[in-house]
Amino acid sequence: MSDTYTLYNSTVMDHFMNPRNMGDLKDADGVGEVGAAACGDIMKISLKIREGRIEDARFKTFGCGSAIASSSMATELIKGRTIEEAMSFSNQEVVNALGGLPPVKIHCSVLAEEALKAALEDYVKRHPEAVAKPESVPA
Amino acid sequence: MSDTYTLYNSTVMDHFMNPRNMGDLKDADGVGEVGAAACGDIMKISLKIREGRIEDARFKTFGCGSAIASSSMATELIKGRTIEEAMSFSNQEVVNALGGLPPVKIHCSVLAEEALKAALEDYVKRHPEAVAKPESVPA
Amino acid sequence: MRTVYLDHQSATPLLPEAFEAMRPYFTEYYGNASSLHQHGLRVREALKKARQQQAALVGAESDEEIFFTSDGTESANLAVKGVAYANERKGKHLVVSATEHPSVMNSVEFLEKQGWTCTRVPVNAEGFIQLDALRKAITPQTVLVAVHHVNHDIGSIQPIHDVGAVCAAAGIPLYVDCEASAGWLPIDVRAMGASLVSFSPHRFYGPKGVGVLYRHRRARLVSILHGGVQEGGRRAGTENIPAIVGAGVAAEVAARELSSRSAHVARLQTRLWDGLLAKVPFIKLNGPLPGPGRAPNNINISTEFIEGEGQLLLCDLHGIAVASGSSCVSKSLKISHVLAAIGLDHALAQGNLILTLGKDNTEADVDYVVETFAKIVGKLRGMSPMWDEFERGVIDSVIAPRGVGRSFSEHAAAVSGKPAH
Amino acid sequence: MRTVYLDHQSATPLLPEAFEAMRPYFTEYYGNASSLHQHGLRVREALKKARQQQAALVGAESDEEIFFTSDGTESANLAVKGVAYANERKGKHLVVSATEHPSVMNSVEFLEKQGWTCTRVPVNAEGFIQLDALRKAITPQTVLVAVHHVNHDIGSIQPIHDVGAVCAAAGIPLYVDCEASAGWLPIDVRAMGASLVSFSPHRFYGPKGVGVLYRHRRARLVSILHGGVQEGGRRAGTENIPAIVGAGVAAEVAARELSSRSAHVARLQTRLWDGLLAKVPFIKLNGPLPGPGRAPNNINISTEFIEGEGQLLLCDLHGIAVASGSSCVSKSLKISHVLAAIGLDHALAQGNLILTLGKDNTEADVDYVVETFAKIVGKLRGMSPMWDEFERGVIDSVIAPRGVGRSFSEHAAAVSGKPAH
Ligand SMILES: Cc1ncc(COP(=O)(O)O)c(C=O)c1O
Ligand SMILES: Cc1ncc(COP(=O)(O)O)c(C=O)c1O
Repeated sequence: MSDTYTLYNSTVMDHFMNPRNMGDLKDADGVGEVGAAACGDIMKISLKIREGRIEDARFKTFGCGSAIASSSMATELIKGRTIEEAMSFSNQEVVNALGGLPPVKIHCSVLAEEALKAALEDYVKRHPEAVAKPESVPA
Repeated sequence: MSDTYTLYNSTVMDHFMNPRNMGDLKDADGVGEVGAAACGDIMKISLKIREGRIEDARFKTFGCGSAIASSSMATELIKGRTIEEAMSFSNQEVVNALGGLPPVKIHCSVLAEEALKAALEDYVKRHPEAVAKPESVPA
Repeated sequence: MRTVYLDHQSATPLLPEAFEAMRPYFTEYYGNASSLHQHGLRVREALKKARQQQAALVGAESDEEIFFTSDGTESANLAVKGVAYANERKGKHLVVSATEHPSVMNSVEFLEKQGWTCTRVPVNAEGFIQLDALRKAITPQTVLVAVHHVNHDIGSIQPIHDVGAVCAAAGIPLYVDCEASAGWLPIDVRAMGASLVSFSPHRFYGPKGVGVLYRHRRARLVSILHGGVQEGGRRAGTENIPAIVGAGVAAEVAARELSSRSAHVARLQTRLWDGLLAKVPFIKLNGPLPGPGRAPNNINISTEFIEGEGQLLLCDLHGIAVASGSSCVSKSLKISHVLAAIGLDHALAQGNLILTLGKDNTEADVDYVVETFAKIVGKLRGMSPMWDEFERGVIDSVIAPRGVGRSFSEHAAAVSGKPAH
Repeated sequence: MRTVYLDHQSATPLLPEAFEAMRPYFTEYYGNASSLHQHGLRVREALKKARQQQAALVGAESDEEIFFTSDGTESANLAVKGVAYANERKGKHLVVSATEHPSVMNSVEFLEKQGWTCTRVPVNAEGFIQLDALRKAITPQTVLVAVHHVNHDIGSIQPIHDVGAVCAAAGIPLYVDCEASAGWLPIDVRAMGASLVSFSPHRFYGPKGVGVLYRHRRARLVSILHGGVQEGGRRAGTENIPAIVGAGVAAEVAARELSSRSAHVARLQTRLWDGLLAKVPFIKLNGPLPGPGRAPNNINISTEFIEGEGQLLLCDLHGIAVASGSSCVSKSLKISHVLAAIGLDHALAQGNLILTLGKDNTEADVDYVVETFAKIVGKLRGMSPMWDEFERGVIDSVIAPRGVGRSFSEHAAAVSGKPAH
């Protein structure tokens, strides 16, 4: 890629060409599929959760290069996080980790955040006890 | 002028660069000076008339290349003509003899016609007998 | 890696002979055509010759009917607005086909804000204008009909002589945007019955920086860029002489080589579509089949279950340059209005790719593209939740429905909470 | 025969290094900047660099404030109409100086037909805008003030910082046409307080086919050529990449050499005017004296009793390329509105000649011009009835009146039966 011109920066291109965690998880604990009304992209994230922590994550994406890269990066970032941590995950993390996205493509990172949240919600629906928060400290 | 580009054709350029009959006539029999309101050009034609015929003509012109060429050509054309013939002189003769003028410069030839007519009028004013037309045939 | 340029609708390389013709006009014959001295007069002659070359390409009666602008967009703006403003007192209604280029569509929208009205005449599924609807669209207030010759996205060749006949019968000037046809299809402005015709030499190996507008000497047209009296007072601004000279050469060469170039790309076009159809399941050709109804250099496909930008980027990484009408590719996040106008399913519009051939493409290029594209589709489908869901019978194919599962659009609406269109 | 090019306001030769930079973009890097593949992405980088080069020349904060158009005329049209349309709801009044270039004047006239009103602020006899009149011209409906930096005909450098202060105090965006100054005088858009600045690299050894518009990021501006979303949606149409690249190089070189180029032409300017004044009786310099009030490259003279086109043609036949603001030179048969605005006598306006110096002119050039011009004047005066009438005391001189005879204008009116103005 030395003298190749790319639409996105090298991190984004790398995640587009060599996506991490691409695929589905057999027996996923939570699955979220969301679509962007604006552009028509669709993203699906599957989670494996053990002891309140995201053990594994996979994605599948119908969308542009930055949508694929965003979902790849999002699954990388959230692996190992607790559900609580993951619940406050923001698209800005994806953008930062990717080293930036073109303004018109920021919504791809939002879609990744939404897919993750949808997967978490799915998990919580199936495991309401997971968010009982017995140890939460009063604010 | 071989590989020189010119604004006007070679006849016009020749008459502009080497004007014929430039100057004034001492003891002219008729002098006409006219101005073009449109562009501000001024043209003066002096005539020497003997026995009802234009024996000599001179011009002076304040104006563009085609105005100078038009007056040069007009004086050439009218030498030797009778007053009657000269009275029906038209700018089109100048245009034709010059091999054409740009559309926006046609008025220069009109100015030449007007200068000639003014000179003839001046002559007639001084010599009313010249147009008594004793030999004119009834129409 | 093989590199295959298949985006000739976006740009073409300059002909070497056009470049050579331009060269002296940069540093040596640099005069301004408005100047009355040597430097100006010399380039005036060049300008006249260049006008004659464009006139010859499109069958104009006289070089005085040719006006130079800066590009196809400006020519389209000048045609639409210049005729509208010139005929303002006569009426303020325009008629355009629904699949005109944005330079026409957005000019019309601008005029709508200024009090004009416009009827957009629909096209059928292959992109051909509906002549009955055109006839009905014309009113006593109509001052211009704009119908392009060839569609830039899907290659449909409009029945322009019929359109011309309709306009002639109604006595309305016709403007034909020939940007996607000039240099590739024969154009005869008089046979078309066109009052205005625009095109851009950079689409047929001429330089960027110049557009052409033909105007029949009786068509009323006023300037839209105001200033000096260049171009007979219809286009102010210092003429881009080198580009105009190069464009003249490109027009001359295009006229000479038109039929061989067209035959060449037509052969490749068929090979390309046949190859893709054989190698890639669930693929659709948008626009008419290769043949008399379609420009010989354009292939527009929709590949189901995957999105266009990803296809484009992977093609590029394999040395293949293509375009796409997908919403992800456009800065406005909207799919090409042409694909919408032919009623293409949104899912298919998303998976859109535009491949435009040129004189230097070869059969080996085409074969490489077919082979590579099949692999790219495999890779992207492997990543696509839609392909997986199609395989699991959750959603159905639009191109070859099996009667199992809901439609992509229904599915997309369900997961996004909003309709995908 | 010596050839001396003294028409740098009309055109300049392209810098060889700019040409070299452009060369690969014709045949090799021919991509369209809108394309998402290699060919497009490569030229995007070139485009960005070219924007930075223009931004640096005029002190713009960011390359995103630089827009490329096709020439200075289009930039002026975009500035005037683009701001007017963008602020239509706020008000429909414009203020311009009386000596703006036709690209501004005629844009304003077009808007007047569409319901805008405009105040033309007078200039004094040297061509400087009258600041009091400017202040008074601004109304609550005013949405734009347009004052050029340097006048193209007579070289007056406007008190642009004062103009900027007036506009800033009133809160009205200021558009400064810098076509006649860019590359020759330092420009700092921020110090000027300008919201918009236009110029054309072909005036400082860049290529034709590209104009520049600087827009402060907070200034409202809408597109006037509609179509695609090029140039941030403010100028549709395929970018003229080779010209934009060459213009970038020209801007960089101009920035580097600005002070030496200016000092060089300023020396020649003084030599030229001093020489003419010494050798040619009844000659007048129009505009300010060489010095801080006048662009260093411009000499504008009126030679009494003879007309401009003849002077220009004879100069050309002696290898000297010049321009003229005489009515015989303009296609409209009108004298330059600038000469009218400074109140120049019609007779002097007729005898007008514009000489603009460039970096490659030499002292020997200037001396040749002075000597040759004196001869030309002699020849034309020999042909002029006015010179003769002046010598005979029938008419008087405007430049150096002797108190004998009527004025040229009175005389012209008498012989033409109509006033000469
Ligand atoms: C049909 C059509 N018209 C107009 C245009 C605009 O032309 P340009 O890109 O030269 O501004 C295009 C450009 O692709 C086009 O395809
Ligand atoms: C002051 C000024 N503004 C605008 C223009 C128009 O620029 P262009 O010739 O690049 O269209 C000119 C041209 O000479 C000019 O002198």
